[in-house]
Amino acid sequence: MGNELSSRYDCVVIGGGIAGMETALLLGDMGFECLLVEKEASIGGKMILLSKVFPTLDCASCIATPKMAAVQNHPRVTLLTYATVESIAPREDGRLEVEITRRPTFVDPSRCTGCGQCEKVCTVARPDQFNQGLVARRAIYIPFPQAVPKKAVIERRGLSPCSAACPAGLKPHGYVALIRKGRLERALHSILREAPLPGVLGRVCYAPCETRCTRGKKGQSIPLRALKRFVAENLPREERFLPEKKIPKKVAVVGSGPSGLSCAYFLARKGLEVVIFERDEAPGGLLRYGIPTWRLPREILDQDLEDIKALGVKIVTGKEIRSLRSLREEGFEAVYLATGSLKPRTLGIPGEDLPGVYAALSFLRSYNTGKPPELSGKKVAVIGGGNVALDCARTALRCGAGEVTVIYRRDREHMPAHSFEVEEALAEGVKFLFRRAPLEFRGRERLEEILLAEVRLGEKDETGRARPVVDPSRTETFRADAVILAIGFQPEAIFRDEGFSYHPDGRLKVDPETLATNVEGVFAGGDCVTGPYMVANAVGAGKRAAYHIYRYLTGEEPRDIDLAPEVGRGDKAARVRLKAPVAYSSVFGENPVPEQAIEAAGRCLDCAVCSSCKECVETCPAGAIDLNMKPQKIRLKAGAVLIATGFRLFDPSSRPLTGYAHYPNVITAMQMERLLAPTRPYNAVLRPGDGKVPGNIGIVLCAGSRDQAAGNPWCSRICCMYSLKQAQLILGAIPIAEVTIYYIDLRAFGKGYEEFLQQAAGMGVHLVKGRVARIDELENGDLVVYYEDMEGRGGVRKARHELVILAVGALANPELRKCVREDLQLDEAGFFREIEPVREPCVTSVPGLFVAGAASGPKDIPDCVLHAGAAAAQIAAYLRSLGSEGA
Amino acid sequence: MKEPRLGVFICHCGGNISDVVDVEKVRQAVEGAPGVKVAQTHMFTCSEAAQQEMIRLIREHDLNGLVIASCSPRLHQETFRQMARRAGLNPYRYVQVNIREQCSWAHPHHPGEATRKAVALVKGGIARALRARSLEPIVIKTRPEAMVIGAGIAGLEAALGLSRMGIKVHLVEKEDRPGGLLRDRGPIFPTDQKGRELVEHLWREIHRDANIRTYFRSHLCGKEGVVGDFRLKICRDGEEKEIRAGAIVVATGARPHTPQPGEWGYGSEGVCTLYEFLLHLAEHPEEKPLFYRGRRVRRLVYVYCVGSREPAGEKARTYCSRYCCTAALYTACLVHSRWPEVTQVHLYRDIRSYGKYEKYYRRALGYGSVFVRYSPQSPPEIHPGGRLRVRVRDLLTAKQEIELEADLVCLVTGLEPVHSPELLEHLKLPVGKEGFFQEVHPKLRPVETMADGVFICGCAQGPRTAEESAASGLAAAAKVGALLLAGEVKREPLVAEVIEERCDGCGECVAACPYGALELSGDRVRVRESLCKGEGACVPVCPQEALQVRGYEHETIKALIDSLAEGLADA
Amino acid sequence: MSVKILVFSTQNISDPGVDLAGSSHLPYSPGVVVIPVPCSSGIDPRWIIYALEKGFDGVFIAADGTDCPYLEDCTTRTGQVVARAQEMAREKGLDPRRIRMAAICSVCAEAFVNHMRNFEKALQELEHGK
Amino acid sequence: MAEIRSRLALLSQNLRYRAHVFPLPVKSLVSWAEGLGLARGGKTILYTGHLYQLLPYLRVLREREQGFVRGRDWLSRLAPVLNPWINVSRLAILGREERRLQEYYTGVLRRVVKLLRKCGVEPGYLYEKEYYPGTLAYDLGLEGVFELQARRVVRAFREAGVRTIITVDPHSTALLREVYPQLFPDWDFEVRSYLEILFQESRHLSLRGEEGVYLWHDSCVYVRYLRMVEEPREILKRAGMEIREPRFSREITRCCGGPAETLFPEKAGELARARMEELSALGPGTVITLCPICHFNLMAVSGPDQRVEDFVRVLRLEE
Amino acid sequence: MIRLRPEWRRIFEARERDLDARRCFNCGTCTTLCPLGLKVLPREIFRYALLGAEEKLRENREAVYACLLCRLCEVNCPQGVKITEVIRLLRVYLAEEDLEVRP
Repeated sequence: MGNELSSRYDCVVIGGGIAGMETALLLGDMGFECLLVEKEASIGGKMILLSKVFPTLDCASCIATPKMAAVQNHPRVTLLTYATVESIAPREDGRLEVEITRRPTFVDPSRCTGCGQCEKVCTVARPDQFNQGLVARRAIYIPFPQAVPKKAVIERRGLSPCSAACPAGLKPHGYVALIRKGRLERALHSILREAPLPGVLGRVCYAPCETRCTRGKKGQSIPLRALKRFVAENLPREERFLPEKKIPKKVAVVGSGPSGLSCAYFLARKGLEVVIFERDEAPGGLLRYGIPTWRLPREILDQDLEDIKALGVKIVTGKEIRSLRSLREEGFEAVYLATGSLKPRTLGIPGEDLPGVYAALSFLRSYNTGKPPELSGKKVAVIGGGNVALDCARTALRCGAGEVTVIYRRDREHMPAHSFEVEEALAEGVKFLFRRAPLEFRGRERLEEILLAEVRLGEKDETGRARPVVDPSRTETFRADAVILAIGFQPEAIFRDEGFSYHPDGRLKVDPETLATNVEGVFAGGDCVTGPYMVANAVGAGKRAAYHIYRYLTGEEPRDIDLAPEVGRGDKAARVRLKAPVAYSSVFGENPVPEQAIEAAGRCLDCAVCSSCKECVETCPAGAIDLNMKPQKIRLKAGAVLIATGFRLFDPSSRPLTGYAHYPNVITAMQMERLLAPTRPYNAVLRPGDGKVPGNIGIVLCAGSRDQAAGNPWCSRICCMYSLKQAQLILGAIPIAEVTIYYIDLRAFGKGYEEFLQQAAGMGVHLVKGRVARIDELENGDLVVYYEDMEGRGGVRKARHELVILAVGALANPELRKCVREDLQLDEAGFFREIEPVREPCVTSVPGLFVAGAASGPKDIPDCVLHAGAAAAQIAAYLRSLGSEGA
Repeated sequence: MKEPRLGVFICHCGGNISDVVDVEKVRQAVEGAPGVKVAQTHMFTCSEAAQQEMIRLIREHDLNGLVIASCSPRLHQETFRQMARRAGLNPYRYVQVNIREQCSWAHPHHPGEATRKAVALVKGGIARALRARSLEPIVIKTRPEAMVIGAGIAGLEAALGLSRMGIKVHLVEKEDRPGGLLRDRGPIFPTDQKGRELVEHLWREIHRDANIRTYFRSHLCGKEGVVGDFRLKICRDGEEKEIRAGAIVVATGARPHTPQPGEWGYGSEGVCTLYEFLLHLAEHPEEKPLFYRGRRVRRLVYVYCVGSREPAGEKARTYCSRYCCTAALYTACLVHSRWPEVTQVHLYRDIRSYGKYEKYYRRALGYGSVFVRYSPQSPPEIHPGGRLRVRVRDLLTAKQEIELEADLVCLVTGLEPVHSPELLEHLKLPVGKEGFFQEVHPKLRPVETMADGVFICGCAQGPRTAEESAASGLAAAAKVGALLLAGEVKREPLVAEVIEERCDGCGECVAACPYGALELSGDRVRVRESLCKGEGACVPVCPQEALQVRGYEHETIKALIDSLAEGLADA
Repeated sequence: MSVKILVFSTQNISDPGVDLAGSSHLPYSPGVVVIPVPCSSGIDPRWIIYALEKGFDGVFIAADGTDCPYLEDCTTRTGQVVARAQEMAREKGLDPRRIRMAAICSVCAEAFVNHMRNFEKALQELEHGK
Repeated sequence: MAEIRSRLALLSQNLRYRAHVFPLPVKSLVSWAEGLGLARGGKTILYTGHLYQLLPYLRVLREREQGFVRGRDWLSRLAPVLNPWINVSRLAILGREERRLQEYYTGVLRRVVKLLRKCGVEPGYLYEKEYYPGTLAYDLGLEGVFELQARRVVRAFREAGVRTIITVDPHSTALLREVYPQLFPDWDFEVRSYLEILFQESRHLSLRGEEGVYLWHDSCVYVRYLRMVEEPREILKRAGMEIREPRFSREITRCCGGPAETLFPEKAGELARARMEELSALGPGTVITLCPICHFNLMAVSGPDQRVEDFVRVLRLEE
Repeated sequence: MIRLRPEWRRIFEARERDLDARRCFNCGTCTTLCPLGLKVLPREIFRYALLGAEEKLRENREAVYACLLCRLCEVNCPQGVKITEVIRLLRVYLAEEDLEVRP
């Protein structure tokens, strides 16, 4: 098999079923270069699904697999699987232009050895198409043991909304899937692989993932944050991501807040030497000094810091970096600035310097360092409407304040704080005063009262919110012993002389993709770039910076650092306003037991199928998994195109009288094929409802064919025969079985077919003339079929069966038609029309386009093979008329 | 033979093998074994890097044999053969040893024994590699020329198809005109084109085609040579003519069954077969009202399955002829469109208008044909006379007996094989139970026969409709094309060979070969390599161990057994 | 010490079945080793006897059966091979029950493993019966 | 045998000579509209098709027959002979049950008008000029009288200047849509079911349903003749009501037995009971019907604690 | 014994109507689904009409009138026979016969 695609082929064969394979092999043998395009992950078509095939009862796999291998090994046949033909257009030179999309399999086929280890660790189960949904397979899977090519593929629909939403690049779907399987250690591992500080995030993250959770749209979302917290706080941190090799390059990180820690964490994992410089006496930055301890216990922060220190990161505390030159002199080749955004904004009104007026961060800092101001019994006001204001209010309550009022200039719905935070504050007894703005803080020695003005909401500003208009004529005084100002922060521009570019509000300007500043070798991220924002964003920015710093220093792309869509870029536009997720941790309490966590995780819908848990990535011995694989467009020139796209099976769920899809023991014939095949999902023929071996089986012919009411008045041609075959195989597999076939006409028309029918009758298969019009279920799962007993006593008769097989018909599969710009005609049943089926078999209405096998009408395997042979002759003749001589 | 210099490579398969089998131990066990020059392990032998490395080693050490112990040969034998070729080593000197599917994965709980087995298997591989010979594919020169026997629809299509592919065609027909069963026919399904016109159309095209020569009133009377270059004789009016061709397509068709006089009223006035009726209609397309041999036809009764689907018994025609239901329905539609006043009644068993042909059933129903289902246990009774009376039990109204009068009873008979003793004699074509020519395998090789280079198509192989005959004619043409177009056929050289010194010419093997690939020449047996398929059916019958298949020589297999037995015994 | 069984399998039909047993992780005894040949009708009874003489406890022919791509009468021919081998075994004083045959198709993994287990058991019994 | 013949003759005579199914005073057919202030005629009219009005009288007949089981043959033999001369209407005096029924159906029709008005449609009405559409005659193959009746109906439409006909029951809708146009080459009326109007407008109405569990019974004619499956469901959904459906629902709904009422009343009862059983197997709840015949038949076999309600009776319009 | 008279149904054609039942391919769906559960309804009735077995049709008059016209069979008929219309036609035929007695 040639792996390299060429830009021109003599013939492109679409469809790797028996007809497509046969034609491709024949043309290849004649010397023509063929490309076989298959939309599934393996060739083999419908035939490979079958058990044995009539009338010789030989094994379908034994016939199909050598053909499949021949296709793969043929020197002039190139195989392209998991690929969809997008368009076929005629060219001026008489040839055809074919456009194909190769869908990403997320597994590098040149590395995959088909060993199947990935399947064992995969966390997501899906119905197995190969087994017609009778059993499950994994999100990563090898289609079936005889697959050609025998390579794994991942069923993946982008990134799950939760994972796409995480600014830190965590994969909630991934760790949920692991928790669901009870693999809690692996869940923690998966979290730690994507971001540090799981304990911190488990406590303080605002969980944008939960807001996006698909489950939440249909009720309560998965408690993603609580699950993370559960594994972060309950499992030992034994596993570390120690670097495989050391890289002798030094990086300085300025600031030990979440962003700096995250950057250091990832760089150290890559083997770089990292030193964090922190001006405070303990590391953690905002986490330690800004977030109240009641929200984030310090043991949790310290445990998270251990993860980083264990990687060899050095944290120098009590040292403020004032110039970058010294760092360069110390041999640091790159610097990450993560200095935060801590400078409080002021109101600029009289009395701001009165004792009793506190800035939010210094208030929180004093609380967090165990030296809170004396507030007991006092009346406290908090100015501001953000999350920090609420933190201050609730902290004030914890300092013993008698009454705490949050004063905000707009209405509740305009508050920048998350609504669930407001609710929690309300629940704790915080009071709110809306549409008021302070004009003056008054008091003799210390604050006694605040002069408030009423605020009117004016026109909407550029952010879409009503502009507050202070009305100084309507004032009131508000008695207060203390006031905490929580009206915002901005970064301190600390390196004014180093040539950095700043935004007017003091934020550093960086490249949003790489987080590089305009100074060579210096990167920046977190609040100093974005202004005050969520911890997760800061962590994400650190991760992004680490990625680019590594690339900057080594010239390599670090494949193991995954910058998922939302991972914190520097641009402010990326901000999202969060709505409260429905299930904000309410599903289970503070300290769940593992069973509760597993159950909660079990509600996940696997909306992107693959959970991105990356267990396969870590397990694959060949390193073949590539989750970044992209679709690939292929354009090529073809002398001829063969349509061998086969047929579709009728879906009986559209016929309610059959009971299919409602009664588990009504199955399709294809499901029966799987139950009978040697590669069957169970080691016996069992009915799906209760796993019982069915003793009395009914086969209902013409389910979805010869039925105008079902939209298909045509005969599907194969069903009579495959049903007779299944009847015989069933009698072989279940010696005590009784099999009844209900028919309108028994169409055993081919060579040896009538004899096959007689053989079945001789074996004791009951043949009943009469179409089953209705199937009912009994309480024990047995089924009752109703038919008119026209050849017996007349009238309606009921018969009871333990399993009913619907011999579903073959429908046209005209999908490809839309790819052809020329007029490609279909016949009345929707199959591709042969214009002159007697004189010129396989020739369609479009020059250069041929059809073979069941794509031109239902056919059994021998007829497909013959038809495919005819197509090869026609194509060879056509190519010769174009001037292609083949070999 | 040069001193053996083997390279042995053992694959970890990233743990798939090495988690169970101690690969290093295997390597050590074979390192330094006689003939082994290089023994290495690789994480993934199939990876491009490992292949480059092996190619380098093959060249550097001038290796003349290669053993790779990895996965199933079905996955990578071809990969490594090609790698060997790239490295300048004859691919048949490469031996694949399967220590994944048949060792590490099969014995995950017995690492020790699995390792021992792996050693045994690798040693077996070495034993085979030591005895492997450089082989080249068997090349059979082919001439781009073919004979098509029979000028019915299948033969005509095959001839045209072959010619359009650039193959010269000799079209041989025993009658004096082309067309077979379609020759004198009116409209046929599914195209509604007249059979006669279709044949004329194809014939004009063939006549214009300088690449096709036709021989009428001729039949095959001799065949010599092998596939790719047969020397064939055809006979015309007692004259013989030799034609050379690389392949033969047999498209001799079938003929409509005719009942014995008296059977089903046949022979009486007003009773005919469908084929006779169709010929009549083609001759008198415009006549109004409808007459058949002087009888005014107002009521027309078709009786289906006459001489078909008979209960098993000697000479019983048990088979279904596939085309007749649709043909009768199509005829009913035809009659209705020309003579709508005619009432048509069909006595049938199962209407087998399969697939898209269902439309003719629907049409016939819509045109007012009445259908009565009868059981073979009580077939319709046809009472001849001025007005024919037909009595039948109608299964569809709970077996009530009904009687009707008819002006014409049309017996819908099937097709039966044409007996062609000359073909059987010269081509040695196998014949199936019903007397039609037998393909090798209905799905894998539907137009091939056990006789190499001889292909079958059309109704000669079994009853079928015109479009199916045409498609099978072209399918045969495609197979011939695949055989002849390249100018040569390359075959795996792993075929039988005779160890001359052992052969005593007893000839037992000649009879055992199903392909006629063995012949006695003097007191020795000779293998006609172009005919041999290498399956080895001859091997066990030779009392002298004089026959063997390359790659599976007696000595090789025994050496292999030795290595395996020893390997397993080394506990 | 496990029983040593030599299996002759066929490249197109039964060897894939044996492979499938492995890739489906259906374990069988490591005393089973396989020699693939093109077709089971081409197995020489003398090889079978040779293997028994060289120390294999049993020889199993995984025949093509009706799926044989070469011969319609493959089963009959293979049957003859086995019968001849059993006869030869008898002549040499070997127990003909040490030779077995069954059709194994390309997906008969379970069947193959069952055959191996049963054969192994039978051979062990023969051993004890000695 | 004779029974079928005599009944056909009876129906035929009534329609031929009286233009009605039963010999009833006109008042009994139009009194439901009293006080609604519906205009006489007009471009858009409400056409009741008389089904709701006739059903209470049908009940009388049935009760009578059951009372005179023995005399039935005698009566039915005699009836066609006497019918042309004797006005049987005296037999049709309503009892208490029938009066209650009549009130109920009057309520249904009045609510339809109310709903239509909410939808912005102000229909006219033909009062005594409204004729029975002839459904029964058509179905039973009495083509002559059916045509006669149909001509009366259409003449009345034309005389009143009607363009759009709003129907309230599926049988009349189907007949006017499927059969009338074949009979009258110049047929150019628009036939709309009140359900279609309601479906179209309900988006803008604040509908509300009564709380409760509802068991759904589709009318054969709506789903299989008129293919009206989703419209009524959608209306209920918008009213915030949830329904339970038996397996035989939508396109495969089962007949209530109603059509057998005329000739085989025992059969009708049997089928109605079977259907009712299927519905009550869904659990306790109120059965909703869309067709007066379904309502009439299912109600007749419902137990004392089973409610069977016409579709419009469970809908509430917020005022 | 039924004497086949398929031409009988031409009386319908004389009325410029098709006896649509001729498309029936005898699967029995209609009979099976019929809520009335009568042995002959509708397929066998149709069959008598198609075969021209007029006396059989008359014998089964009651079945012809029993049909509910509910169309459960019709929407499930694989051949798309307009079953209710056929029943109605048969009623027209029978009614005319009946009512002719009393002009």
